[in-house]
Amino acid sequence: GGGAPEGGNGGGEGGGEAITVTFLPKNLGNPYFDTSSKGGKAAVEAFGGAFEEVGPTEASPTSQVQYIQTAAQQGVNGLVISANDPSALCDALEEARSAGTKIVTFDSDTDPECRDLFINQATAEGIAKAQVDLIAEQIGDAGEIAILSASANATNQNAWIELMKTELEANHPDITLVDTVYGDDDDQKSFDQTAALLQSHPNLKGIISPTTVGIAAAARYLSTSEFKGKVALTGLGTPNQMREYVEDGTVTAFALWNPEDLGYLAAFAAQALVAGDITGEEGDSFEAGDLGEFEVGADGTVLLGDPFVFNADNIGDFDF
Amino acid sequence: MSAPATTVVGTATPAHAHPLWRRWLFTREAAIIALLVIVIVYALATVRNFGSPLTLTYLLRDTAPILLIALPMTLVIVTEEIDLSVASILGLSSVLTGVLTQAGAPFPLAALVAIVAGAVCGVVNGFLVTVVGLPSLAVTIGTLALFRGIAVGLLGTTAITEFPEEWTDLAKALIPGTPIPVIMIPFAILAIVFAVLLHFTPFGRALYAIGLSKEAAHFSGIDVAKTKFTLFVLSGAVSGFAGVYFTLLYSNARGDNATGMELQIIAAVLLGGVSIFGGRGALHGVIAGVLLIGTLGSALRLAGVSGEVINIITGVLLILSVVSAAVLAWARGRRIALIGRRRLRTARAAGSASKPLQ
Amino acid sequence: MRILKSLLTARETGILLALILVIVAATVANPSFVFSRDGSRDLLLTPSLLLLVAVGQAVVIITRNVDLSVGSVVGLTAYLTGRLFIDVPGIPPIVVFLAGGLLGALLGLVNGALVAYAKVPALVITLGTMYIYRGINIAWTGSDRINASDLPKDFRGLGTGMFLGLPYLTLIAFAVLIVAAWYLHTRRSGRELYAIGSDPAAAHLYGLPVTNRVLMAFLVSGALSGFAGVLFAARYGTVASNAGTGWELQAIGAAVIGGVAMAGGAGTVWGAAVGAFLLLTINRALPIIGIDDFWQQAVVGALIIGAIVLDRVLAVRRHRKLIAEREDHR
Amino acid sequence: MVVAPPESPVPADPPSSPASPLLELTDVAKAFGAVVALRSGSLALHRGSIHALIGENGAGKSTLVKIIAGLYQRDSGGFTLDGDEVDFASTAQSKAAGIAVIYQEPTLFPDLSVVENIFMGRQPTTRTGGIDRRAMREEAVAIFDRLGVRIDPDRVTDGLSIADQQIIEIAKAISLDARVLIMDEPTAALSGVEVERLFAVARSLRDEGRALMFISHRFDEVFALCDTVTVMRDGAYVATTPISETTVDALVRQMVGRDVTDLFPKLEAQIGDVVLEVEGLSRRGVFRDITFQLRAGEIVGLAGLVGAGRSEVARAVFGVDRYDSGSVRLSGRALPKGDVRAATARGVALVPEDRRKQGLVLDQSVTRNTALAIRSRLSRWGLLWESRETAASREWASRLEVKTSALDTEVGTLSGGNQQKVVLGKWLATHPSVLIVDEPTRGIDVGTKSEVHRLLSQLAQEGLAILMISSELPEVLGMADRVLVMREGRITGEFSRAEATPENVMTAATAEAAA
Ligand SMILES: Nc1ncnc2c1ncn2[C@@H]1O[C@H](COP(=O)(O)OP(=O)(O)OP(=O)(O)O)[C@@H](O)[C@H]1O
Ligand SMILES: Nc1ncnc2c1ncn2[C@@H]1O[C@H](COP(=O)(O)OP(=O)(O)OP(=O)(O)O)[C@@H](O)[C@H]1O
Ligand SMILES: [Mg+2]
Ligand SMILES: [Mg+2]
Repeated sequence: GGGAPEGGNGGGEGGGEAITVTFLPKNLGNPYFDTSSKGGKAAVEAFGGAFEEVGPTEASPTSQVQYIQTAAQQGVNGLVISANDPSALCDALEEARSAGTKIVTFDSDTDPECRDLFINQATAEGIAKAQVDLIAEQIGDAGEIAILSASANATNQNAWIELMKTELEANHPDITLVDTVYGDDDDQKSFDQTAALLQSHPNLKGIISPTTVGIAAAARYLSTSEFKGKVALTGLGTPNQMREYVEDGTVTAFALWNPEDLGYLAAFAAQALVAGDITGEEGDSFEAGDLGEFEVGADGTVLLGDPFVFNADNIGDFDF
Repeated sequence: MSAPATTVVGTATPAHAHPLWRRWLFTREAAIIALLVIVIVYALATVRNFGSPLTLTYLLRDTAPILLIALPMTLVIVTEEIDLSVASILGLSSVLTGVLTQAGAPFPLAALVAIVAGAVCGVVNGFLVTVVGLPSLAVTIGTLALFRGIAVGLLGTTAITEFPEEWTDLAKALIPGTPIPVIMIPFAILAIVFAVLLHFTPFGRALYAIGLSKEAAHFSGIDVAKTKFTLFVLSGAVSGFAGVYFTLLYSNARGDNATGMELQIIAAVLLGGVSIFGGRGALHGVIAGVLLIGTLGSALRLAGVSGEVINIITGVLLILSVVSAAVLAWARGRRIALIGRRRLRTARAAGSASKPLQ
Repeated sequence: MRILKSLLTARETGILLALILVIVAATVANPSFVFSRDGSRDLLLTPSLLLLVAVGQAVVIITRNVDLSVGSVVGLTAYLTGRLFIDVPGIPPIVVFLAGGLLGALLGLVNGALVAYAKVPALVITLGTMYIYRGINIAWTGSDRINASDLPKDFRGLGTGMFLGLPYLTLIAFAVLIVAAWYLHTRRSGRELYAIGSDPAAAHLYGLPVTNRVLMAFLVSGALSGFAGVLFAARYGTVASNAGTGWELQAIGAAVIGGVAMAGGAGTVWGAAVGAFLLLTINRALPIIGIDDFWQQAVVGALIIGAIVLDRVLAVRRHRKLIAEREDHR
Repeated sequence: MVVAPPESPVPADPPSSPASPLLELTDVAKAFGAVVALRSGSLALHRGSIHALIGENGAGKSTLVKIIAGLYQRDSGGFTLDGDEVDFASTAQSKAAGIAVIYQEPTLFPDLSVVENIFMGRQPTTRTGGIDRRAMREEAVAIFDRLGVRIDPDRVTDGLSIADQQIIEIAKAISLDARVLIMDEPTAALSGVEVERLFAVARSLRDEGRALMFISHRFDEVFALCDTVTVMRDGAYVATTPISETTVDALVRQMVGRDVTDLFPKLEAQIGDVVLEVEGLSRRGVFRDITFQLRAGEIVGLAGLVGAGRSEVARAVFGVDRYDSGSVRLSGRALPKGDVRAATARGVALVPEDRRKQGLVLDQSVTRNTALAIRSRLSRWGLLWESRETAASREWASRLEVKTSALDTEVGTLSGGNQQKVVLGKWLATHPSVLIVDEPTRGIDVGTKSEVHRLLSQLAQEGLAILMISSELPEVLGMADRVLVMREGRITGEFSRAEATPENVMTAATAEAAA
């Protein structure tokens, strides 16, 4: 984080009380969200607010509801959430909003009418294309591939998978997607699902896992299996979890944005909403500390940037 | 304390050994209610925002499924059985509600089918326990997996989230002018029905008798199997109803809804003073037990203490409550043994005074 | 002859046949289920952890008790394993194994003491400690997690490595299984566990050390779960605060399917082991046979119900036969 | 056996024996909760002797045995073994001290094999400490040979007949190779041949110099086997006599404690129409072809040895158990099978033999227990108020003169006699026309006993039809207008009050040839 000047905007309303921002990730104990919360915390400290992180241990929408309710009861100013379900959380979020809490979603969105802003890590098209391009390159643009996703109703994953299918059909006719399985962002389940995939599809050439938990578990399975080096693996992963497998050749390249920046941006967006600097209308713009200025796009969405591809050459430069 | 004299029963023999206030005050139920009041007062004084009406709304709304299912669960445990499959029935009912609604069925019909399905699950449990004669612990561990498995199998990990707005709104609505959610109305009705059933009907008397001595109950003309069967069906039906409510509350039908809730329910029931050995317990204690765990959770979350502490406290309370019951029973046994020893002494004194055979 | 006959009619044999049937069906559908290096390895590897926990659970159930806290114990010791490797660099894996087993044994001892001394049903006590142990685990772990890279390579090798074509994990599990079976079959104290479960009142009348034995059963269950926790870390490399969640029901299910009676006194650890294999093999075989693996849990439930109903039917039939025999004698 | 006036005065103090006893109990007392089971038990067992302990049901014999076994700890009194004061904390300790006990109720592990049951906890081991199954099996087979029985040593004990279970208990005790062998009614379920075998073994053990104690309700067995006899009554020691110096009459007098005829205040009653007709009732393996009638105002005694199947018949008639064939008719109309509720509603009541398990909910109050069978009748519009239960309970408790400090006292804390009165009250409250009482005076003191007898007589006089099952011959003979006798599940005799002599009844109950 950096020392972005607080400016006068913090005191704009609230009569001197520090802005309270609560981060509610899909689940705790997930390094991806640990990193995004780290960014969020840095941002909140930068603008002098109070940061808190709460969340369920298992990624399920109903357990997130309780935390949303608590935030509403506490009268938190801004709630930054990665939603486990697009519509199941809507009512709780609506209630929190009517209690005066500003809602910012990041990473995984809800229906647009349930929140004030969505901080999009990258466009869905961009993410889908990046992963398809990576796998096509690794398997020579032909053969069977499969997808290891998080839970079957994770909004973002499903959107990506749809776009990946479109992209495959349009530009990679020789690649067939033979199966999509779900590891529920549970390490053990993802691990076992990888094993099952490899067994059910002996001709499999590649796996795409658009979730950090999934790709790490799959890489761990592959690294000790006979398929190491024969079945390509790519998707979205964090450098720290994947470093070992890139180094030992299980994985050539994978993609991700910087979750720390994502959390950082989300926190500033919440602050801008709370301070009344923006309302979430298309065209609003706000200052996000070190990251500079961002503009709100269609549907109340703010775009962080393009996904970044990690490989053996650059992975050493990152630590998250 | 001097024990009152043992005399031949006549009009002077009191109906009760102790006055009413003592019979009400020195009970497990009273202790739990007192603890609940203490927790509420303490939280009001120390936890910010705890006093807001929103707290009560959320608390009642979220604990409503537990409150509902705890009612039949109390009756089941009073007869010395257990039903571990309730949360799975809830999940299955939730999935059925979703699947049927999605398929275009009118919501009331979907809900009705879900409740009937819950009752059918109860029939399965009841059949296996009373007709086949299997222990309910083993049976309901099996149906816990089976019903949950069907729920998950039907829907996978996808969720159905589209429900008629008027119904989801109703599930979340408040009784006008109060912070109390409307779900408390059916709950209150059910609670009264169950309380009357358990405490003021011949059926309720039969439940306690079964719990304390199946054999004596059978010899007294109580159809033990039929009674237990009824309870399992009731438990299934109420769980089915809770499933419909759960679905509407979270606008979310998923196979894994309320996973693990059976243990929360049982913990609350036992905490409320129902004996796992059957034959003891009262509904007001159980309701206080559910609210106690709910309130503790709500207060701790508000105070920023994370969920795991709530787990620890629930576990500790549960163990303390059963261990203390065991200690109390032991103390009671000691007291009765003292009566016996006194009797022994008087009997021996009398015996040596008049030897019948001399 | 006698041995052959009892082997053929044993409850365990039936379940073993079911297991073989599942494997054959899956292999016909997809030969790589068995005939590939990974296939045969996973066939043995995946159930090994559950096997350990199920063996401990069987010992407890044989004494007419139940241990719901095993999943939480697995979680705690798995995290302990990771922490030890992180906090004590260069710690020999054997010490970690001992520590895990010891912590598990300690947690089991707490269960056992509460059950044996306070005379409270194990269901309630272990329900309570299940919450408590899991709570402690989450409080300790927080949002932290152990990553594969935190664990030494040779330790993780244990989780996937092979020796003479058999995974280490499976070898360890089988060794424990054999010791447990040997113990229950040939030691006095082992037989006493059966006696206690068969009729606690009679055990008291015989003057058997009921309290000690129950304590011991819980201790064994805890220690084996602790051991399984260490191996969990080795196998999966990643340990978050929810490791081992739900294992208690899987372990009970495995034992019950394998013919261990919930009413105590009957069943073997062999049965529990085969039960564990059956459960997890079905899990892997379902998608191959063409059934969505979401149905796995339903199959497990149906199996448990089927197993207890079968046991009951067999018992009733045996009873009828004996009464009829007696009638003829008159 | 003949009930007769006393012949000789009976010594009231334990005799001082020349040789010091191997095992001696003096003035031992034991209370269970509020129930006093043993007031002052005394006993001396000598080497090379078989000692009989007799007394009515509930006299405290089994309690004394369990104290010796270390299962119960005495509240007071002395207990010496070979001259040393002992205090057994568990049965393991008494076993280690060389005391083997055969309990009244067989206590086997149903899931384990016969061999394992015999040796559990002390299995022979090999050098490595493992169980030596072969040695264990051989030893079991040897014991069975000695007892002359054939039981598959490898089968599980679940489903064995009571007799076979009893034989395993005996084998268990013999395998212990103990100095003291205590047998609490071991012959109750055995056939004549089996009893003879057991006696032969007992005599050989005696000749090896061990001390044996034998409890039985059968005088012929006591006289055939034992050399000394101790009588107990109401939890207290009465007398010890060499067997050669006593007679059945003297022993009966010591057991009962007063003139037998005083006990049974039989009143003349008007015998009316047939109320209950039982015809051809059978249940596989339990009883066969039971036919009898019961008339209003009549007391019918049902006699027989323990295990004859009398309780089972009563339970089948009442609907607690099902039966395979036959019919039960009440006032001409058939009574449905296996339906206690219907039987109760139609006016049948059963006071069961085990009041603690079957008759009462021990942890509930006098009120709840008295009102349990009439709970539906007490309710109004389906609701049941405690005040109505209290009123009903007060009525019956005062009619039967139950002694308690309050009506909400738990019945488990009452004395045995008062508990029995509560059970009687519970069933009389249903206003029955047929009352079946199973062992109505088992284990209650003499005073309460005669109260119960007077009550039954009165009820009969008021027109109630009563079926009285009792193992006490004097009680049956004194109370009944008519006596039915059962043996091995069949009715083997029916006698009018005039015909019923102890000899007749005992012959019908025991004779091998009568089948
Ligand atoms: N565990 C117990 N709790 C309460 N009362 C008991 C218990 N065991 C025995 N009693 C009571 O103690 C008294 C003596 O019982 P005990 O079994 O010693 O008699 P017994 O002489 O062996 O009779 P029987 O000839 O019927 O076997 C009875 O009144 C009985 O009800
Ligand atoms: N658990 C059992 N298993 C097998 N047979 C049994 C069992 N209990 C009783 N029986 C059989 O049922 C018959 C009747 O037994 P029971 O001792 O109840 O008769 P009873 O005449 O009522 O004797 P009591 O004088 O004890 O009341 C006997 O033949 C006995 O062998
Ligand atoms: Mg006795
Ligand atoms: Mg009887």
